[in-house]
Amino acid sequence: MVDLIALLLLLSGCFFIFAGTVGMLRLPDVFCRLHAMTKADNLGLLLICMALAVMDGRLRTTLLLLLIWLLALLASTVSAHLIARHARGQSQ
Amino acid sequence: MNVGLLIDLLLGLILVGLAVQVVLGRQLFRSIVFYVAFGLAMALVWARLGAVDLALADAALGAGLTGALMLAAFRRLIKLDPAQAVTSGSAHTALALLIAVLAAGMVATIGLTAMALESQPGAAGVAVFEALPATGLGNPVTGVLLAWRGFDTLVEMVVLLTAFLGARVVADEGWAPRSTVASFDLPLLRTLVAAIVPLASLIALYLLWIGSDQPGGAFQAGSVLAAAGVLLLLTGQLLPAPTSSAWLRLGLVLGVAGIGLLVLLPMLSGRPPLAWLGRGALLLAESMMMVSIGCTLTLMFAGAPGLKDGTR
Amino acid sequence: MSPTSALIGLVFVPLAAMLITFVAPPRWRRALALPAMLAWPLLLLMLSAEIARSGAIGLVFGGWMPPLGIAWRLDALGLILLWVHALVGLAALPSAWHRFAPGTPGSGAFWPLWLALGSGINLALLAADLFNLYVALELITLAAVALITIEDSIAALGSAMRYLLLGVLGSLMYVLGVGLVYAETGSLALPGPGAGAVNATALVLMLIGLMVKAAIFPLHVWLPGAYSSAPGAVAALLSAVVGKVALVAIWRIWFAHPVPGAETLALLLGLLGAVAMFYGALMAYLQTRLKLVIAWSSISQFGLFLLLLPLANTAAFQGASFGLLGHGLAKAALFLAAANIVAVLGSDSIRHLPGLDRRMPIEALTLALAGVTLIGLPPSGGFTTKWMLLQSAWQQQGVLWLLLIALSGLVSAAYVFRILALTCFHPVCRAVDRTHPRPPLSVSLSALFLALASLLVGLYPQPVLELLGRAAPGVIG
Amino acid sequence: MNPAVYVLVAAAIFGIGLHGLLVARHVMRKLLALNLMLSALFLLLIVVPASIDGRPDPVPQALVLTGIVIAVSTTAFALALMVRLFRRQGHASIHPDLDPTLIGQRRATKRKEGDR
Repeated sequence: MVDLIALLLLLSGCFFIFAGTVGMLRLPDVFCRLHAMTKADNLGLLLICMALAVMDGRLRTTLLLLLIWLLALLASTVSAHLIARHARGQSQ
Repeated sequence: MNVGLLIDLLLGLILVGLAVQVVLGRQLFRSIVFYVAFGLAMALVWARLGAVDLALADAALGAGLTGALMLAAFRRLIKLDPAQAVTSGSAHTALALLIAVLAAGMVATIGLTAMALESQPGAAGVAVFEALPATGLGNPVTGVLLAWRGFDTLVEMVVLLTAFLGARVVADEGWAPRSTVASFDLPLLRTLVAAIVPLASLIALYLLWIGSDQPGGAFQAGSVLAAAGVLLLLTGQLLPAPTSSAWLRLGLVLGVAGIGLLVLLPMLSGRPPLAWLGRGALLLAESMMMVSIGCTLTLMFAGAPGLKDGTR
Repeated sequence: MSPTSALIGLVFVPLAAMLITFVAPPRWRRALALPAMLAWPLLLLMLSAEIARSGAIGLVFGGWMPPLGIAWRLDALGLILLWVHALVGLAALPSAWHRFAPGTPGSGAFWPLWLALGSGINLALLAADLFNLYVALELITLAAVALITIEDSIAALGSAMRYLLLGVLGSLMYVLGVGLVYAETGSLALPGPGAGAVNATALVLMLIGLMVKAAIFPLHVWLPGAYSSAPGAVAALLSAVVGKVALVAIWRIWFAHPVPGAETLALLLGLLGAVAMFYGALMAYLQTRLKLVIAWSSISQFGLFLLLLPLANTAAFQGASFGLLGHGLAKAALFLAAANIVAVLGSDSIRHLPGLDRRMPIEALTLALAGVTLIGLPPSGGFTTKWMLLQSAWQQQGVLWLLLIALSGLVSAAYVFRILALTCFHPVCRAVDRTHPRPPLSVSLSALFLALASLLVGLYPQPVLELLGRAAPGVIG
Repeated sequence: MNPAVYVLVAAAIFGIGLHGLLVARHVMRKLLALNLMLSALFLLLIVVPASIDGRPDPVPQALVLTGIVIAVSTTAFALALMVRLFRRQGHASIHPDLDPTLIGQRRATKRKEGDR
């Protein structure tokens, strides 16, 4: 049962990351790509972290995974923001 | 076909593909970015091989800080002369290709032969596992680095200091790079720094503390500190300064001094140099090394002899 | 003080001085470096007495016997080079003192780097462990490259970069060999486990790496540019000691790892040495700048030292090791004198040499005396080397080697006499348009002192040869 | 885990790096290539020695960790040196005619003397 939930979470996480990557490769300009990357990837990462937490089951691991996700979230927010700003500066 | 082999093959293919991109990429900037990706993939390989210490070190030092240093150097070239910085004529000759292929073949043969020859494990490694319980350490790599082959590590710290001195010799005095990121002056950035820097320090201390028993240690901790330093420099919280204070220089030599004492102190009581002083002494020396590594790498990124507070 | 403490001191005195000079404000650094430079020879005196008594001094870190821990071992071979290092360091001191006075460009970094280099050299000569040797060689390479870049010319920076890149490539090959040795024997100690334990591939890889560091033909490309563009004191130390440290490592590793097929390999390396001897001499003869002549002569002389591998008996070992002494002192003297000549004439182009015997008699004398050692005329240190090598070849009926050694003197004579003819026997005193202030007398005299020393060691070589003879079994088996 | 795969991978990266080192003119590209070769070397050092009771041998791990730190130090210094070289000569390659000892390039030597 636990394995099944973990597998489902893992697969859906992979799907979102895959979608994000396809978006980054196919979308026309920087802003659309950023949109695809950040949104889809953060969700994907969260799902994968949840899958791992379910598989491990310990609270310590769960909290650590949560911390990792939050840090990744912070980093991707700021870097996406900076890239967008830079791109706007370039286009103007 | 088993899953393990599949993962190995996949990781190997990723590594080789990234290496090809690094070498053959048209734009230098792309090559650097691919090199960073290569370093991260390498960290995965280390983890796969069970060498977690190396995974941490390679992700932080090999990929992160080397990449940051390369990008900083690249930016300096661009500032000096945008046209010349990226001109990279190359002489693709059949001869070079032949030599490379032959070398690869040779290395493969050597490696496979050595692996086939070897059946009994290394005597030194077995001795390490035998001697480990007596020291109370849990991480054999830390034991090798700081106790049994501690002298190598001392020299390694001296090499780091020497590289810093060398970088000072060739640096352009009076040319302090301004961070473009800092010029944005975003509230978001300040939030990032406020969150990341204390957390990074905490992670560094944690890595240092568990290094005796689990993967981690002074090098990994020091590079996490250096990463925090790089972040502070990028966001303009720290600024390169034209002169260095004696305190900062003391911080730079602290690591060599720490492990040097580890070597010398036992001699005072008539024991051989580097004789075992206990976990506490090891931890002290390691924390001194961590400070040195963090300071040195941050200063190397800044390309300046000193730092000053950028918030005032 | 026990011999063990003296051994530790050899590495730690310069190291501690490096840290102190680095932390101290730049204007104090020169003065703070001095005590360490002076303490060195005292430690060596003590160690020499001990070596004369017991033959070799060993040290095992932490009491952990290899393969677990690291060991050091000092024998007569290492001692000779340590003495060359100490003497050249002392003789280069006036030049460095003058050039890197507080406030001059590069003076802040020079002193810590100089001490780091010294510490690395001493360590590399003591290490009886393949990986410890590697870290020492890395320290030497980095410090040497950094010291070359203090001379901020395009030639110096470019040569330093080439030296660094090739140096890294060389250490890469070396470490690959070390890794194979570890995989096969499970030990990094030097000398390692006995015959047949190590595969020839590992040995060849380590040798290639060290040959880059020692600039042995055909892996010498970085040497002429690096030596000729470095500051005088640095060039003196580089040419006298740095290359030879790697050469000594080659000897030690070669004889410590007997591999199947070693005879063929030794013959090949000997022939390589012979080619290096003649090619280096030819290039030295063709150069138009004095420093380049001296630099190429190093490549030629290193070819001679490589002949120890095929000859491989006690006489050859004595001769080649003694050669480190004579050649090191002479080379350092030449580079110091050349630096003075550049300081005064503004260039070291050999077109400016005529009339030097009148304008700079001390430097002219230095060139002449050191040249005698390079050629190997009696009674110089160079003669002792050639004589011992000839003896060794004679004992083994090696006609080829006999011929090559005899010829090597001749080809060195060609480039040395070319310089001397221009310096001392040229009828015209070429007027030099630019006149610079003379360097202080102490700088000129220290070069002369080294040249004299290189000559005088040949007058009474017996005690040193005897010491080396006793150390021979420990090195060449 | 299959060590033979990683030996082949290391060999391939070694070759790729060597190729890059040989053909590149830009010093930074040479440095990138050298770093690739170093990574290949480190991989070999870990994979080739046998493991001890299923655990990887700690001695090569310590050696590689030392090697990584030395590689980073060297790279950092080399980058600073490259920037300086670029500033002084206007491009980031080591020119063959920088070598003053090659026969047939006396002219370059003379030109440099004239600059002094």
